Amino acid sequence: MVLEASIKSTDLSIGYEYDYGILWVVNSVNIVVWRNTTYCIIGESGCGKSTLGNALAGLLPTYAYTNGYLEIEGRTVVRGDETNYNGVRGRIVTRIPQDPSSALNPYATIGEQLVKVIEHHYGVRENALEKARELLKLVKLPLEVIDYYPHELSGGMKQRAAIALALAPMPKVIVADEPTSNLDAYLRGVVASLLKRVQRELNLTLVFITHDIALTSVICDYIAVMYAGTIVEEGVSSKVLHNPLHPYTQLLFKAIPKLGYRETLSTIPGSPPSPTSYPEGCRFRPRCPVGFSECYKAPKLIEVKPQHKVSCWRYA
Amino acid sequence: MDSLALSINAWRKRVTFRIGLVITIAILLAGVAGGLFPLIYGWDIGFRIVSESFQPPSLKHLFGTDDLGRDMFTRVLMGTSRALVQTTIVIVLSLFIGLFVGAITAYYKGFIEKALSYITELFLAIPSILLALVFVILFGRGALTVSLALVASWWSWYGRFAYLQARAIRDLDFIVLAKHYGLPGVYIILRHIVPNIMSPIFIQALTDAGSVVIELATINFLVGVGTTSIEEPDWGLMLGYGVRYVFNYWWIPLLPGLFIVLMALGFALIGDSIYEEMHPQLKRRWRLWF
Amino acid sequence: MGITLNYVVRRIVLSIAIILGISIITYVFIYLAPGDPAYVWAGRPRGPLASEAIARARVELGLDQPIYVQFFLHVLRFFSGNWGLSIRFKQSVFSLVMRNFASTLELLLVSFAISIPIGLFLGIHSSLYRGSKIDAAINSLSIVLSNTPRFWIGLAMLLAFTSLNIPTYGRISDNFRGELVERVGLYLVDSLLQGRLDIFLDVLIRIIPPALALSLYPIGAIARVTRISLSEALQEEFVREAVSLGLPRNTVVYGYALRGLIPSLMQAIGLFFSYSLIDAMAVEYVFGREGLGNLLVKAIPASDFPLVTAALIIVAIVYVVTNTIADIVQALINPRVTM
Amino acid sequence: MLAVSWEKINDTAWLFVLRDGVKFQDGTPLNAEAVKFSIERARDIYSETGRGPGYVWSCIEEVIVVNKTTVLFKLSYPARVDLIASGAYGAFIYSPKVVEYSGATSPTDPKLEEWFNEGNAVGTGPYKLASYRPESEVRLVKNNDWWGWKEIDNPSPPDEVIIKIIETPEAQESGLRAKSIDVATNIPRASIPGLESQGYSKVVIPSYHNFILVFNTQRYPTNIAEVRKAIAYAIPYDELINTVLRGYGRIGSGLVPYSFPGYIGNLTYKHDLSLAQKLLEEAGLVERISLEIVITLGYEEEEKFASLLKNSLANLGIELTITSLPWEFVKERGASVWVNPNEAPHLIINDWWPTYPSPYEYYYIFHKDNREWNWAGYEDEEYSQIIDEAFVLEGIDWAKSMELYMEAAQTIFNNVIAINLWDMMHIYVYDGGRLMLREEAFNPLYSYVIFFQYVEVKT
Amino acid sequence: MSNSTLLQVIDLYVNYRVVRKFTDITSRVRSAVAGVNFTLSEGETLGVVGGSGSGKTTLLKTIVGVLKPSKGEVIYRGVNVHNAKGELKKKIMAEIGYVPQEPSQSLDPRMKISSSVTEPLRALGVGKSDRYERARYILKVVGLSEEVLELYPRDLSIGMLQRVAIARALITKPKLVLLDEPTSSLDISTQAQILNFLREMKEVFNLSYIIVTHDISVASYLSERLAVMSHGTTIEEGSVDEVLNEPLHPYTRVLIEASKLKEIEESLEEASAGCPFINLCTFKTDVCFKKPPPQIAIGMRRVKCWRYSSK
Repeated sequence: MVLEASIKSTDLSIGYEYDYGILWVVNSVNIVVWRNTTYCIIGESGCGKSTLGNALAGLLPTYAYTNGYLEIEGRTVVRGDETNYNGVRGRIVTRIPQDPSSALNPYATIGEQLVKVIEHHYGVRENALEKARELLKLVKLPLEVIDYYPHELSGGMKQRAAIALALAPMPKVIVADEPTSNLDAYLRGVVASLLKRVQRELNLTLVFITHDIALTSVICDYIAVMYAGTIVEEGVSSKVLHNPLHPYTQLLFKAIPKLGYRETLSTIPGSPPSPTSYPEGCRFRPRCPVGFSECYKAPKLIEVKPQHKVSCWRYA
Repeated sequence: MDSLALSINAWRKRVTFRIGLVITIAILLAGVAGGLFPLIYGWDIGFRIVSESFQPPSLKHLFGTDDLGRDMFTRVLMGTSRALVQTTIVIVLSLFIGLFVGAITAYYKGFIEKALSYITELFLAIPSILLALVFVILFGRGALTVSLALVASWWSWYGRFAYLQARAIRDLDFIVLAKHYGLPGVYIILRHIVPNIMSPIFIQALTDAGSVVIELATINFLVGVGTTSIEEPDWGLMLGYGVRYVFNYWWIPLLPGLFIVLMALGFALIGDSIYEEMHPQLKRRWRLWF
Repeated sequence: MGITLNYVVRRIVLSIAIILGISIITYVFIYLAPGDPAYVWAGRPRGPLASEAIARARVELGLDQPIYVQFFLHVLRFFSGNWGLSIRFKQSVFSLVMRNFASTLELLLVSFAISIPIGLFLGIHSSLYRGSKIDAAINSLSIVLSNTPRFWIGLAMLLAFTSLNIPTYGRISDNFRGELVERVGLYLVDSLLQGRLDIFLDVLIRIIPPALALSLYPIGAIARVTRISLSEALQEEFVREAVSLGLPRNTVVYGYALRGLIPSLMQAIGLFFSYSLIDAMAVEYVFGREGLGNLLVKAIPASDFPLVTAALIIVAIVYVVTNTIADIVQALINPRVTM
Repeated sequence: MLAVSWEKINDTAWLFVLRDGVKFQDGTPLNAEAVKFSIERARDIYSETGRGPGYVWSCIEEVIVVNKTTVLFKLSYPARVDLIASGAYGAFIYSPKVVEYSGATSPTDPKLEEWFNEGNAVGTGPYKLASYRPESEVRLVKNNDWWGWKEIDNPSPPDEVIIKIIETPEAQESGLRAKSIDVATNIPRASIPGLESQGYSKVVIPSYHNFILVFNTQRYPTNIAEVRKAIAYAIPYDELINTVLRGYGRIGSGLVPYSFPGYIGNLTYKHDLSLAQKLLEEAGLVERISLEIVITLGYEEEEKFASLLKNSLANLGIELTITSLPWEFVKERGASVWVNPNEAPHLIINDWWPTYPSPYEYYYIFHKDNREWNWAGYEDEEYSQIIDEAFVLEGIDWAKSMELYMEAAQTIFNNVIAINLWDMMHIYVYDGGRLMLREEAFNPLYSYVIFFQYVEVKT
Repeated sequence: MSNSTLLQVIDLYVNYRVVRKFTDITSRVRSAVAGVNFTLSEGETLGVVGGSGSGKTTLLKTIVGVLKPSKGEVIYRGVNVHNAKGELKKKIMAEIGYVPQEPSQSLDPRMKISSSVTEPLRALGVGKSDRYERARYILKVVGLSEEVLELYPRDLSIGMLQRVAIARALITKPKLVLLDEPTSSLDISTQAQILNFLREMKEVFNLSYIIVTHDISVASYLSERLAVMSHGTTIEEGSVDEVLNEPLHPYTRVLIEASKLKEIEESLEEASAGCPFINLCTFKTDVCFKKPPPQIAIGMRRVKCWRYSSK
């Protein structure tokens, strides 16, 4: 299998307009996502992963500022502060929302919403309806859902409907922004499995953004760990999960309670910095148990092992 | 606390706020002047015949003179202080009544909620003119009577607003818990509900001040119940009385209206700017992004 | 459907309760009114037998009964549409008020036919370009519009149109008055039913200036409400979702964001409508149109309290009815809310 | 008009001969029966219910039909039937068939009154009632069968008349300017020069409508005659004419308006502030006093007069509070002098017009028994006796009765119980390019009435 | 199981009314909690695991007394919580602490932390200085500095807010603390901190917890016993080890699989009558389609499944 880049970012930074200037929440991100793979971005809240996801899906709010380059399927969508997603949104990239109950149009039935999207992209109505049924079948929703309003569906069904909607324009890339965070443990597994299956069946590129580290092991091919607006570690999922290199990643993995284990969890001291006060140099430095003087300079993301990059002076 | 910060922000960033503030200060000064006139120049200053009747606006008589030869500008200024006092009464009283009735309505579920919200609806439906007439009959004619009548109808807007706001927060955990601990209703309403619902209502009230001025003027214009006498320099009455001269001496009805517009506009601009500051989605840069 | 019959029934019962409440208040009002209705009813007798006539009128008006009987009769009459006779005009209050209400309603309908599209247009564009100069201009304009006394602008317009010799005064030219057959009471409709375009145009020309003066407030208010709620709606998740699916802008703005706003906008417009009723009364008075406002101005100095209250009850009923309809429709449209 | 001739047979009997060939608008002929019917109905309604203006006919004992065109009025006490018959109220003659039309059972059945109130009428006049909306307009159409058309020789009377009930002066002016009104009855006086310069014409008609300033004689300080007199001297009469009435009015004298039977000249005070000041000092009033005047809402002239008075009294150190109220409230405040004189206003303006052409109409206002209208609280036995006597004498010895009225007028004037401020003049402004109003179109006894048969429409 | 019984929940039902269709004149009754039974001993921790909409939060609110049950009883140390009045009620309120789900909603944004934290004491009628002293003490215990007292909720991070909420529950020296999803709105690192802190508190104050969560790992980390909840009832109950190692109910099995992240082939249609889990189950019999299963005790464990009824 030849790996072709589906998404490529070069020094991508994203900031928001605030009262006193621009607050950069994503800093100099360089990533490459290969076609037909699942790429996970994990991190805690406020680390900028959702902003990055929005940039990929073309949903940055209007008060956002950008810098650097972002290419999706060969189209440059971000160049400096200019963004142009025309023809990319929908046709090439769609996203699966975090909260399907607010992301589905409450005033239209699921069928109407699907048909509207299909019609816009591919025309005629009968085919559109047929296509909508296929999509529902694909996400394992009963066909009568086509006449339901979103509020008549349960949480899990809504998320499936949202997935169907995201698949409707037949995109090449899907950005899933914490699609499981509002679901309970059982449904979380269900939705993740569904996404994985769909990605394989339809040959999609899936960008999966989550804070649920456990989930990544099931569905991801590549993992990027974000901390305070930067990517601190990136690589093939098995390597990152089983042999994390960055101290933050290591500590984070140890902090997850595992079924049946009752030993005291290890914790990361302190709390993540806010974008208004990122520390100098390595942004994990104030919380890092193994930091040293070098850490006052900003580290670079470098490949220390095959297909495994980390941004830490300890591996430089 | 945040309202001051908001105001400062609004002042720094919004031309509308600055314009509104300038207008309001000008109106306030005019009102103070109008209030002081009788003290300085004698009680009959507003009624004194100073010149020929129907003088058009000039430097000597900025707004001209009326049908008896009284200086319109003096009278309009005196009207300003009246309008300011009336508006303050209406806004402050309605705000307090509305806020507390709304909070109580939302807090006590069940019968009290139903009864009070029906009463609020009832007062919303009663035209303020009708209440003004009732009050005039009950308490006699006068500026205060009409202000109170307007309070009697106006509070219901805030009552409903406060009720909707309070209903949105009454099932939040901190209120449910406070109730659960057995804290008295008065405490919960005063310490939890009212502080949490009041700021949007305050802003609304500030914006509404303009509507109050207009409503007062409309009532007085239409039925002239506002004062004990046509002699009183009331804006609405001056307009209502001056209407008959509109074709020949246009300044008599039209110039006092200018002050109504200014006062309404001043409050509205300030209220609106603060509202926009409070709602960041309205103030941030927005371009057509899709 | 997000609405139940139960809700509709409850809402209607509530409206009736409110109207009953209003009838109580108006009763108290008539009862307290000091201008002796019996005296007026008796035709302001002056001769030596005057007091006898007044006593007689008192019996006829039922003023000699105990208050609770009077009150009961009042409520009974109120709901049977028998609102008594006007003291001043000696005619049925109900028909007087209805006849004049049709004129006021016509004015209001025309003014809202003007203001809804303009207000929506301004609001939508203000919201789409918010933060820009267009937005600032539209927003300032709508603040100015909604804070200008309507009757004052009406007065200025009357002055302007009269000096231009454009007939704005009155509801219909007197040449046509005899020819118009009143069916609905709305002259615009009646003239068309009759197939008389010339009458229609005359009525239209006369109604537009006051309707314009009246529409200032709703234009401003609708624009502001639309701007604020559309700005919020455009950031709603499902709108962003529609954008992310690559739907065209018009679909997103009108089909998604605005569609969801229809219920709340309807409710707001209903409020503005009832609020404008008082304005309409003042404006039509300025323009010398028959209607509730003119009726009120004539009834108050004559202490014709049955007429005054009836005219104002109509205002209240319009308020209650518009709001009830708006509430029910909003519950019908919005599948999310279960009432 | 309907009578061709009349004569007084004795003190209690009058004979009227009716015009022949006159028909009501429904086709029934006008005859003695109809006169009997109409007049007795008015009288009966008044005696049965105390309602309506029928009291003018209370002198009638019986109307006797002599023949088809002759009626004999038999009176219970002497009265001027000729004057009464020409009065503005209660002297309407209508077809007896109205009972039938309205479905009433008797002439005094309230159903008939309702029928009239709904806008029905069957009279003899040149114009028929076509539609009746008391709050906005009354429409009349020409009655081609009217008997009088031959006599008045009007080549182009209007075919249709719309009387618009427009109460506010500005609305009238606006209507006039917008050409939707041809004749306006109540234009702001200050607007008249402007309208005239634009080609409108005016007719000024004197009227018997006058404005009487009444003093509360039961409340301090207006219970002091000097104070009342001082106020009378403080009234700025010239300004009243020039600023308020703009020349269209006449300063009143005595109580009875100019040209009304029993008018007396020379009972007028002059504006003299120093005299007023002196009178006040005589009365021992040195401290500043506050007075209240009650006027009727909507009467532009009253409002302005009150303002002038306020200004003038301010020079005397008197603060005048002006209360303007709807008419019903004015009456209530005025009559309250009998209940609680210290709550009643010091000054009040009563506007008065006669229903019946006798000076008694005016002097009776201050009759001691008149608790409805005697707002001065004036209880003078002698005065009351004089006017009652004069009234009885009216039908017997007109000159003698006038002398007594004169005496009564002097009493009122000298004691300053009330001052007739001004007699109203009606100004009709009309579009001279479209209409010609003949002088006969107006009658001072009929305020605001235009006899449209005397209106010529220009083409 | 320790000796003394702290809390007994007996056959608890909580109903609410719903109106579904346009023509519905009267509302229908649905049960959020439908027949919950369990017993909690002193010092013991019960983890209640269930999906969203399973009635966990309602159960907790009913136990603490915020909601009234439609049927059944909650007995705290021999006293029915919902019938207690006056001093007794105050005593029970003081002994049962409650930490709501969203820390951002459980504290009044317009109130200083000091006032929020001392609110339960104010209700108990404790004097002002005592209240503050106690607040300072309890904040120290939960690891926050004294300055926090003078701050407002917006000045604190969400983890700190959760600590404040717990401090408020602890300020009355309770014996039992009810925790509603204590970590679901927290980040992983903060979650670990709070979980460890909760364990610590349990040691320090000898507390009992009832923890409601959808995350079976979180529940198992803190609890001695687990109850699995679905459709308003506890379908399975037992010690942590028993439930995790040998799940009896098919839904429990699925939950455990889900958290071990096996790929799950999902099928979620709700059954009408009978057992709601028919579609998950490989052992279904005819009776499963007809009647909802009864609660069956197997040793110290309880399960709602027809499969075990014959034994």
